[in-house]
Amino acid sequence: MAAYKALFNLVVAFFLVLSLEGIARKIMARIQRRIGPPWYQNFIDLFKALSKHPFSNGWIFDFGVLMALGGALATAMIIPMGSITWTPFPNSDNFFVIMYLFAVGALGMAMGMVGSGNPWASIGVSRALTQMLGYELPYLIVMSSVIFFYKTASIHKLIELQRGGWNLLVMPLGGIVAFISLMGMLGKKPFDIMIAPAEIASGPMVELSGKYMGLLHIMHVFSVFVEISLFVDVFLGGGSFGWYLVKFVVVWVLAVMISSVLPRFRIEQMLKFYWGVPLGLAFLNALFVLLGWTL
Amino acid sequence: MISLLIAIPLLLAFVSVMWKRISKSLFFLAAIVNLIILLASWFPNGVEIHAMGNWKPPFGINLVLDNASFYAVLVVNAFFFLVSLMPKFVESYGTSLMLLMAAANGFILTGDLFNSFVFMEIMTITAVTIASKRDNFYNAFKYLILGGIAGSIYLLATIFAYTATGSLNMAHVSMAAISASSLIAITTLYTIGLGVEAKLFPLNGWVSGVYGGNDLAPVILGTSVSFAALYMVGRLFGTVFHGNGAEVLYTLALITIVAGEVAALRQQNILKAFAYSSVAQAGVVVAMISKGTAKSMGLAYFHLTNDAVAKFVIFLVAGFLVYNYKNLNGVFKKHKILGASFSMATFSLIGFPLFAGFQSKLRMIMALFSMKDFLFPAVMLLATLIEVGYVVRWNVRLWFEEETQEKAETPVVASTIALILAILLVAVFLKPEIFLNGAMKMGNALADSKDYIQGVLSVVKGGM
Amino acid sequence: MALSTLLISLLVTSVIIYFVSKASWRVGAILNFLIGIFLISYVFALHTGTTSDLGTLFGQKLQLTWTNASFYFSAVSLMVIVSVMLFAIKWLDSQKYPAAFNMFLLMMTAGSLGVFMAADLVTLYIFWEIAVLSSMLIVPMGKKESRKAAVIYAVMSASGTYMYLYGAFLAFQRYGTLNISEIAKQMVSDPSTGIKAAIFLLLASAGIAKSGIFPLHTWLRIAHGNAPDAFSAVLSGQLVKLGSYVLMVTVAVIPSLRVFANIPFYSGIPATNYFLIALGATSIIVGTLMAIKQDDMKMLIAFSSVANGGYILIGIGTMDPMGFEGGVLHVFNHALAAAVIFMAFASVVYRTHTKKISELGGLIHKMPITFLAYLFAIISLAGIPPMSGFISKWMIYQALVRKGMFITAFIAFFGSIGSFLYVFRPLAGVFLGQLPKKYKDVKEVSPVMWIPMMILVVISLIIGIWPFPVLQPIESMRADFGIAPMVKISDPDHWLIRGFAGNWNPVLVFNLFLIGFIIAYILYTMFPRSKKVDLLAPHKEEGTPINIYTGGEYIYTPELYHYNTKFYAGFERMYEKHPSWEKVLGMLAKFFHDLGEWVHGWFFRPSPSAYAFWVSLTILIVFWVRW
Amino acid sequence: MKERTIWEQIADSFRSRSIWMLHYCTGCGAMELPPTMTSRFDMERFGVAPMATPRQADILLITGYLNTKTLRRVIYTYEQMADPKYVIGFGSCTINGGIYFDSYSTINRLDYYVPVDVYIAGCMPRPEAILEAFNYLMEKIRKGEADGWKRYRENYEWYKQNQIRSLGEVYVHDEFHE
Repeated sequence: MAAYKALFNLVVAFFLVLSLEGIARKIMARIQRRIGPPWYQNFIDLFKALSKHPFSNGWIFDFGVLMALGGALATAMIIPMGSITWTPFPNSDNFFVIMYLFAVGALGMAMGMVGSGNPWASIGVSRALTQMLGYELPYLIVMSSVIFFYKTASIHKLIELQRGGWNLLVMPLGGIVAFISLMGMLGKKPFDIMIAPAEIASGPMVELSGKYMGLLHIMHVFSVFVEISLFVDVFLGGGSFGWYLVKFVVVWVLAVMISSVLPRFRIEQMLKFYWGVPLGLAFLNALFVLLGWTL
Repeated sequence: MISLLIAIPLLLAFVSVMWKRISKSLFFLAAIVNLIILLASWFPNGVEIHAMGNWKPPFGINLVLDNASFYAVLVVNAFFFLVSLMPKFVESYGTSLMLLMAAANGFILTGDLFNSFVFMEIMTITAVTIASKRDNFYNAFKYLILGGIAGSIYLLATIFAYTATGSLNMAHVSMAAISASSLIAITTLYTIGLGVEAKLFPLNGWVSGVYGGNDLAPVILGTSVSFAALYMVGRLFGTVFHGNGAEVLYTLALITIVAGEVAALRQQNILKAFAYSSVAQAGVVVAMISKGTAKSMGLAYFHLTNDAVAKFVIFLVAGFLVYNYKNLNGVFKKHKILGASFSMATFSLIGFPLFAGFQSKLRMIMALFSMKDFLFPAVMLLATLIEVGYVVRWNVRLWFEEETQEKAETPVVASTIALILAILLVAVFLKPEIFLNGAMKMGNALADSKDYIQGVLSVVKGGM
Repeated sequence: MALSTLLISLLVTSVIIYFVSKASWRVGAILNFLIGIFLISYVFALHTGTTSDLGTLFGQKLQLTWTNASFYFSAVSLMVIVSVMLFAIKWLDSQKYPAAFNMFLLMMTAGSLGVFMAADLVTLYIFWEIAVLSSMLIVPMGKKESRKAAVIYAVMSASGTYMYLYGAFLAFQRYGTLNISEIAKQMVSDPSTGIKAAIFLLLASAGIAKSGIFPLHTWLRIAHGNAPDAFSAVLSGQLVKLGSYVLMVTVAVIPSLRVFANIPFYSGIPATNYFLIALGATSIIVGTLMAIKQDDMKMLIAFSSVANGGYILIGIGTMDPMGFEGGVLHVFNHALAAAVIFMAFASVVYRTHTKKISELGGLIHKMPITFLAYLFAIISLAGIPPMSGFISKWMIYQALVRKGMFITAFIAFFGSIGSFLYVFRPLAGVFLGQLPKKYKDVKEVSPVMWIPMMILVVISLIIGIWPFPVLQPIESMRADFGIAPMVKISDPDHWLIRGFAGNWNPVLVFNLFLIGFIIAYILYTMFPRSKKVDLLAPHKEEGTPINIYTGGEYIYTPELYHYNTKFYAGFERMYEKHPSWEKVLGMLAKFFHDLGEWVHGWFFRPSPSAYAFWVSLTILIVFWVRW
Repeated sequence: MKERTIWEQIADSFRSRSIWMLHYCTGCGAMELPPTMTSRFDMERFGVAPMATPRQADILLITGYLNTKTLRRVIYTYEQMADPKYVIGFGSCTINGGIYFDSYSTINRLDYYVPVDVYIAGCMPRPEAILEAFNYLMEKIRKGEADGWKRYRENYEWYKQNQIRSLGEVYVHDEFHE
């Protein structure tokens, strides 16, 4: 049963996020008063990329891509989708496990891309890792206070414990900080420093062609799924599968709308930003949780 | 029998003036005879008196052999014997060494304050001649002046003691009731008078110059003579004055430890560096003596013995290196045995396990803690920390830096002696009784002034 | 063979090994290795509770006992040491002093084993110093800077050791025994908090100095960075763990929660433990930030050892069942990872003769096995799932979150994410990217050198999937120390590790990763085959540009485009002007030098008249004081 | 022309709907791209998106005149693109050298050196023309007629010869002489 659920996770993640990405492009276009591509544009892009005849920059390049995708797939398989019913592995959906399993993908990607031998890829990876240092810290502090508050790090239990009220409402500061961190995780503007097509030729992806691009796109899809699902599960109370999807879409659309009107940070601006207000709020939130001042 | 310890070297010294060429052999002869005499009268376990000219104490000059002086004389003569094994090293200083030996033995054995002054003066002057080896005249001169000052102050103290008690005999002085104010004057002056030879701060300025000036001086002065001087500290402050004035000694000794170590840290000359280290170790010993109990004194002399053995090796090796190489970097790659013994000796100095220094240092700390003295162990450990710094630095430099010079001829006897002593240090770690028993006996004898008085003056009761 | 016989015969054998190695160092190294193998089998065959007397020293019995803790630490140590011994069989041919290396390595092994077996404080001290002394003599066998490193190592280590010694005798003075468990028992009933805290902190300071915790961490950079390359693996993988052991002894064997129950500071943790935790947290920050900006790859990992020492201390310091197990398990993980990393670096230096990241690059093309070893080791070091490194970090986080220690947790997270940054630097700068032309004839090291690395990697991987063989001894160790003995964390029957906040199943997670990887591989094979871009083309044929996109520019000297200096420039710029603790300690050293200068200048002047002055002054002062 | 398999047909139809463009902005023609991309003309609605690197790009858009220095880069960049790849020559400069046709260093015809799938005539071509060109190219791709990349592979010798004739052989291979 668990295996089917995990597979279902992957299917949902794939179709949901890929279409949402298309929708995001559409939304962005509408905000900029354009028509924009159709919602299924990203499917086309993905399959086109897979159909091309790519270049490979050595075995570590291939291996890195596989590791990245493998890690993202593994993480996506664990993620609960809104309730215990849609939790494939109730015994292992520990938050820290998810976060760190997620890092396998990041490391694989970083390694493969630097393995391509392109200096821009290295710069992009260095930026990506630095950015990780930025957004992860406030996020983890918020998550720690959540775990401390509910005395569990198991995602499906966190969902159950939010019956009384969404975490976003119980600890609004934490919710806000987590959302800001989510923006960084998604690599949306203003936090798309590591991609920065205009500066470093799309950074880590500079040498990716054909199916490598496609596979990493898939990896990105699952990453987005994991990141947003975590936010929905932990802060928006999960809910039945339908509600879960709705919340997922709302979070995504919100993130897209914010990102479409913002310019890009420089790397140290990003760090200073994250280590300023969000981190402060995260600690404040932790203090509130410690003192029991939750809503 | 005991007077031979002084008489033989003295006699042979005069003989050697006439036959300069055989002075080395005469020195060897004196040393070995002395050693045989000592072995013959192994630990008297009581007090043996040799009254000179049959003037019974407290009137005449007498020589006292008890466990304390026996152990001290044994150690001192053992080092003289070791030096006498190296004729090349002795060069033309056989006469001086014999005189020094006589003086040191006399200084230790004498039971008379004035007589001890006389022997100290002889000791200082012969030490100065030894210190002036290799044209080290200025430092020798400095030593002479300081020795002179110290001698006069020592003499002054003796005079005070005499006025206060009407006697010069140590046992008698120890027995007498001295007024508190005189006692302060006497002990203070003795502190200063002995402080120069015992290398107490700030009277130890001569040490680096004399020890650092040639190769013979540190080997013999840093071991035998300083043992004799520190013996006298124990004798005077432990037996004669019953620990009076010990707190001054204690304070000065603690300052000595720190000052010696920090001064050693900055030294670029290996002989001087370890000269300062021996200053610091003397501080440790004096501070330990000033605690005044039998155990503390025994441990102090145990430590001093270990230190003297280690220092003998260190100065022997360092002296050889300094006068054969311009640049000491990596010389031990060419002299592995010398290097190994040097390293072992230095590690013993720090008190690393596997070497003798560990035994004495830990025992001292433990004894101090049981006496509820928390300051001294802290100072000692801090000093050891600084010591680790320079000892490791020297070891690393001498072993591992790139060597630059041609190999000099290895001194076979010296390296054998160094190696044997280094192995002795390991043996002492495994079986501390080798030194510890004697040292503890010495400590007991020094602390037990009643026994001493009885032993010395019993002759009076029986005789007159 | 009794424990004491074993240790003494090891010490004696080490001297024999020296003479054997003088004849042929390779035979000596092989003998060393065989002895190591024997030791491992010996250690696994021992039963806990075995005791043996070493002798008596000043009336105190010196005893060795074999406990669960000694088993664990000895096994981890031997694993590292034996791999290095195997590694050294080939590696030593690049060294100047192979015979002495063999001797001191074995001596150090004996010393460390003795430390783990010691039942009383003085035995511990003796073997501790043996280990320090012998390792201190290996350190200066490296390049020029290593000479200074040895001195700094010795002094720093000694500063901790002597504080320990002071504490040991303070305890002896108060409790009349040196036996660790006796002291622990008596400390519980001792009413004086001040003295207990003093003993506690003084004993801990040896561990602080040795495992590179904050105020005494600076020797790690210098010693690990400059020691002979393979020995750095032992230093960082094994010797530092002596410090962790002492910390564990002070925190856990002396039941700090009960001893200091009257000074709770936060969340039930006593102030003394919290002080240690704060030091650990500081080391994490310092280690991480400094590691990120190092250009010398060995120093980089040395600073990472500082940070990981901090993790271990934090974990143990919480005295939470989860945190304690995490901290102790982290000893294992860090030992293996650091050993592999340093051995990989040793292989790189063996072939390229440099340890500067900025001078290297692209070695993956030449040394793929070394690269893989390094890769898996850093995965473990950064705490990423399939490797064992994650488990311990996970446990430590659980403990921190459970206790509500948010600031410490923050620092732990910072260190963890920071570790991605710094472990990635050598990966990118040394192994990936462009190969400088001068290294085009570099070859992979011989199997003798890569097999030990691979063995350790495989062990780490297996433990990452099935951690129970290591968790069980830790759990029994925890039961020995009486830290919440009812709580069962490892549950091999259900393949679970049970945390306070949710469980996880390492086997499942690994399988998921495997499935993910297989799916990815299937996808990979489904689509058109790729054309290979030869990154080494400029090396193979003169005048071939490298085929990567650089804005249409032709690149013939690709190493110029290898991005490895100031890798995190944007981040590094933020703390460029950081205060340097090394400078502070340097100032302290300078202070003692200057004090020496001052003493020398004032009291040891070359003129006799000055002495006469001092003599008279002393007389006056002494008289004045005594009157 | 060979018959396409069903997979190729599907792939081609995907390719036609998702065109990632690398624009090689050598001349004034680049001026016309911003309006093409942004709200007024919005080329994204056809699935055309700008890319920063040739590895990911499908079409190489050469917007302006080429000379001996830039052509070398164009060829290099083209060769770094993954198959299938297409080239659009933009403006009269790429067709006949434009107003600088008689300069010593100007390249007059692009398709001697790389196979061009679509030319956009004009100086300047308006965004409408560009979009028209995209549409035309899409049509060609869908039908499998945009086979410049195959031609380049098949006639590699010929192209190489042309390139060397115009650019000259490079004797010193380093960063300063290409």
